[in-house]
Amino acid sequence: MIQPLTDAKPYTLTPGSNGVIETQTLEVSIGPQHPSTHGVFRMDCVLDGESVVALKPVMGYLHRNHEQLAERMAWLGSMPYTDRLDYFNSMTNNWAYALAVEKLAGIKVPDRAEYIRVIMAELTRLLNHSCVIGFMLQDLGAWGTPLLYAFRERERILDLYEAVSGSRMMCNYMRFGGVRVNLTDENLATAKDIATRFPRFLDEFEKLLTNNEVLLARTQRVGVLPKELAINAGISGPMARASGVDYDLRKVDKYGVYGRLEFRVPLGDIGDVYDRYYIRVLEMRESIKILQQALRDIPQGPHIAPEVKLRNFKIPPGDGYGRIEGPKGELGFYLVSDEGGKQPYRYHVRPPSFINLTILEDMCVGHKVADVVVILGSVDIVLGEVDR
Amino acid sequence: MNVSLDHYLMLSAFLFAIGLCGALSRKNAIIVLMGIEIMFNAGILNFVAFWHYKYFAVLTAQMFAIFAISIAAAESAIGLALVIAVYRHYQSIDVDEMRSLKG
Amino acid sequence: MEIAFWILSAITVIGAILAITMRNLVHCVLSLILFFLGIAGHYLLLRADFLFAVQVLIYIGAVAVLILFAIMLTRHVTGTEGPREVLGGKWWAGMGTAVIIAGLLWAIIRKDPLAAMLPAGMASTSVTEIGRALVADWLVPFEAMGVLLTAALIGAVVIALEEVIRKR
Amino acid sequence: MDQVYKVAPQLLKFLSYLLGWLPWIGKPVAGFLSNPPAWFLLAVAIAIPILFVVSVFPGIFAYTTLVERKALGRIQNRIGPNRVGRWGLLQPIADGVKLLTKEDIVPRSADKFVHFLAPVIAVIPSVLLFSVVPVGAGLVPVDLNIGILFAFAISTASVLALFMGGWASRNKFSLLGAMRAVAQVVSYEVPMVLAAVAVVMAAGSLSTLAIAKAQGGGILNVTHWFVFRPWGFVGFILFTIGAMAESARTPFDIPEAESEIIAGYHTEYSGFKFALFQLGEYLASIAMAGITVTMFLGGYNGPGSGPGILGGLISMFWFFAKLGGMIVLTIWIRGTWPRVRVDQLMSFAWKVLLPMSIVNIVAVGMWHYIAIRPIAWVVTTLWLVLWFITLSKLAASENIEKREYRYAS
Repeated sequence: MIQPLTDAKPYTLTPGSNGVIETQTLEVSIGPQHPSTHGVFRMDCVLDGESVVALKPVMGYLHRNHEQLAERMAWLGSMPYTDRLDYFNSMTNNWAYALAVEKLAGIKVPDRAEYIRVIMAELTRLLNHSCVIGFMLQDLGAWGTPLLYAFRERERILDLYEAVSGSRMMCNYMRFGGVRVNLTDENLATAKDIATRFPRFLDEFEKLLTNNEVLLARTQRVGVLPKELAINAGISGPMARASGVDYDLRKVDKYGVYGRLEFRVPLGDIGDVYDRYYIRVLEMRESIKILQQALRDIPQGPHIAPEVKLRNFKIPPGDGYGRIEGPKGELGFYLVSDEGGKQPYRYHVRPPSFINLTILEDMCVGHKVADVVVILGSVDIVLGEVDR
Repeated sequence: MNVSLDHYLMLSAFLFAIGLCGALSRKNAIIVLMGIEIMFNAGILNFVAFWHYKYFAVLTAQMFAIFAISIAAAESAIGLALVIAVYRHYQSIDVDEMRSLKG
Repeated sequence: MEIAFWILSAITVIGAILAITMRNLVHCVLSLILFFLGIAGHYLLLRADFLFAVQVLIYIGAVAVLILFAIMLTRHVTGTEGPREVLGGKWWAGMGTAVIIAGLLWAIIRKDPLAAMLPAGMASTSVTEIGRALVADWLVPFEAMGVLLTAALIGAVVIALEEVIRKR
Repeated sequence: MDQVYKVAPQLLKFLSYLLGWLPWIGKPVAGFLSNPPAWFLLAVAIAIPILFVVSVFPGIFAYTTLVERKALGRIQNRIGPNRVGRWGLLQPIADGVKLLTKEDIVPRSADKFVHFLAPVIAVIPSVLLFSVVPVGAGLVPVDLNIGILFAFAISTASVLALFMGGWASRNKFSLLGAMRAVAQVVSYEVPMVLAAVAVVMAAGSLSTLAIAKAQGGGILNVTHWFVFRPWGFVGFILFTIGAMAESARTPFDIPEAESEIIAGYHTEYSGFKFALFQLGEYLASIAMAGITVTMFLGGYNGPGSGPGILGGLISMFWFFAKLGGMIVLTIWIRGTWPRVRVDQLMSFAWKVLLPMSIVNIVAVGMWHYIAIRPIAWVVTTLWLVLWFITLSKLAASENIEKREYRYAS
């Protein structure tokens, strides 16, 4: 049973409820202008001294009318807009949208395109997870060093993106039935290079931080998300897996060619910030495995289904939901096509960071202010996706 | 004019009176405590002045000053703890409202 | 010496007066700190430099901070307004008493020929001597003071934590 | 100051020799300087240490910021400032000009007077701290016989500036920062003073100069440093941690933790007032590093240090080298460590540092009374190690554990 979330949970302070001295509560608005809310996001905290008594996330500062825009536009027209959802992971956003449209239109994707998509998605996962960990440690006060180490690796991946799609962050790379540009052998070699080098970065990173006493003390048993609550609140992605929920769409749906690739899904038991941190590290290691297999097995062939028209693309009436395991969790697109079929009648996004954010209060209450930003960092949000 | 012991005695008498006035006339318990601290300090200043002008060869006055400062510190700790305890009961630290002897 | 005395006296007296008359409690404490600083300066002037350090360390570093904490725990921490009435209902009694006592002391000091006892020298005490005196001649009071401080510490905690103790 | 008093006439003679070449006013000024009256000599002797303190240490502060930015850049795969002057050497000046010309913003509801006063007060104790730091053999601005106590007394006073700044801003983040700062500084004061007591017991004096002098001698003037004693080593670590917390350096920078409470007590400060806060903070941290060097790392003692002009210069070199080392250490820690939480900070101070510093005082007592050095070494080391193990077992958080992760089938 989950309690109502955003509508201010009534908080009462009985005299001496904190056990020591009866004090007044202090309402602090963390954000929208705050160094560690990861964008324009606001948390209305009620503090008792340093402890959080109640917390209300306030969203919508970055609302850009994403869904309505897509409903006024041809199917392919909103592909570049999906880049802007989660601007860290434009590749996976593209894929999720393409997957939904392909499902609706019944398009078969050639093998090579599927492999390219897997490679891009796993590179995105590496990029996202390393940066998330960096940002989280930044919130812990590690003053940029882990973040910039992560950015060093991110640079290499972004260079590859630029080489294949022409843009570093807003890739707009996937198309219905495949991808826009074929990967050259040179691109594949770069990807292979990244995959072989990445473990070294992970080892270095772990050596520096995983067993750091301060990090352990700050993250273990902080912001615990119980398994039941995670399931009930619809949490997905690394956050759910850190709480012990065995739910990975790559295994559940076996979309793309994930059914043919071998990898494991790491699970945590406690669901605290440390688990969420370490699950991401372990997932990166699995991603590297997937990358190596995909790069080994990638077949020759067309990079896009030849029968798909890019212009005047129409879909027969119907509805469909396409979802993938994005780096942040289950990213789904629900699409309805009606008469004419030139543009979606209804276009809805299920953004993982928005759903994952809903239980912020449950994780934060009882902890200190300093923990709130760390817990928020461990949720891994991108405001472009939360507010859409 | 040379500064003599008298000057210090006058000064400390004056400070003592100011502290007394604060302790007697203010309503806020914390300011009452502050008035008492001022009186303490005036007294200690007297000790030191006497030591300096009269008995500087003997350390008794300085010892008294040190002990007085320690007692003042202990007193202020207890006093402020009492203020907090009182605040918890009355939701106020106005000395005029602390009438009943029952806790 | 004279100039320093007058300046320091002015600081102390102004600090003391402000400390008991200002509306805002935090301003009161800040003026009280000014007063403490003035007293510390007087100690330096009187060549009691150990007492100067003790004064700064205990009064400014501990007592003032303690008072600030007590204010923070008992008031609207962000509130700007002080108590509505500065003085209590019987302010004239307090004033009167203070004036009478000041007058009495003044008269006594004027009368007594203490000024004749001018200093025979300006020796400054070294910390070594004070330390030796503390653990030799003044050992018993020193230890008693330690016990008193411990008792005060525990007592303060007990008084402030009353509710919790009652609950258990 | 006594040393300066002795040197001052020679300095003035030299000046008069230089000025003698000037036409018109050269001759009379030179005559005055070569045979100065006593009051003038006294004034010069007073002015030189003051000038030294207010010119050298702010200079060190300016370049500390540059070194910090450069070193952090190196740690973080960046280059750091390199646009202003060669290797960014003029960066501190550019920063200063920028901060001076920025708009000074005072929040409308702020307590304007206290808001104005706080940054000014923040600088004063930090500068005063330097008056007891000996920078060379016999070279200390003021040789107070309460030196160390004076330093502690002054450094507690710096709390007030932080509190005033945070309270007067009428900003909740500022207020949180101020309360954190006060609680932190007050609690770390205690283990720091107790760690210093150990040194005072060993040196038998509170005077910083005497403490530094007590560490001279031995092989190359090095072996008698207090850090090379069991209790001195422990005291050094305790004191360094305390000094870091006292001056709010990472990992104890919670009063101004930018990821939690934006900038803590100086959130609402801009322009020159902000610069003053930074100046005060850095000066306090440099002064604390100087006191650490004086108390544990042998002060100005090093190979070749001693009395006389040459020995004095060498001793100054050693002091500033060690000071630089301590500064770099804090920068290094800043670049690599996450921040601790408020409650962890407090429990660390009271549960680990405080008992350990008391244990350390007992160790000094043992060291003093056991006449045979090898036995003293063994006994004090054993005592300290045993207590360290016990305390770390007692204080270890039950939360921290090593975790194994499973994989879904």
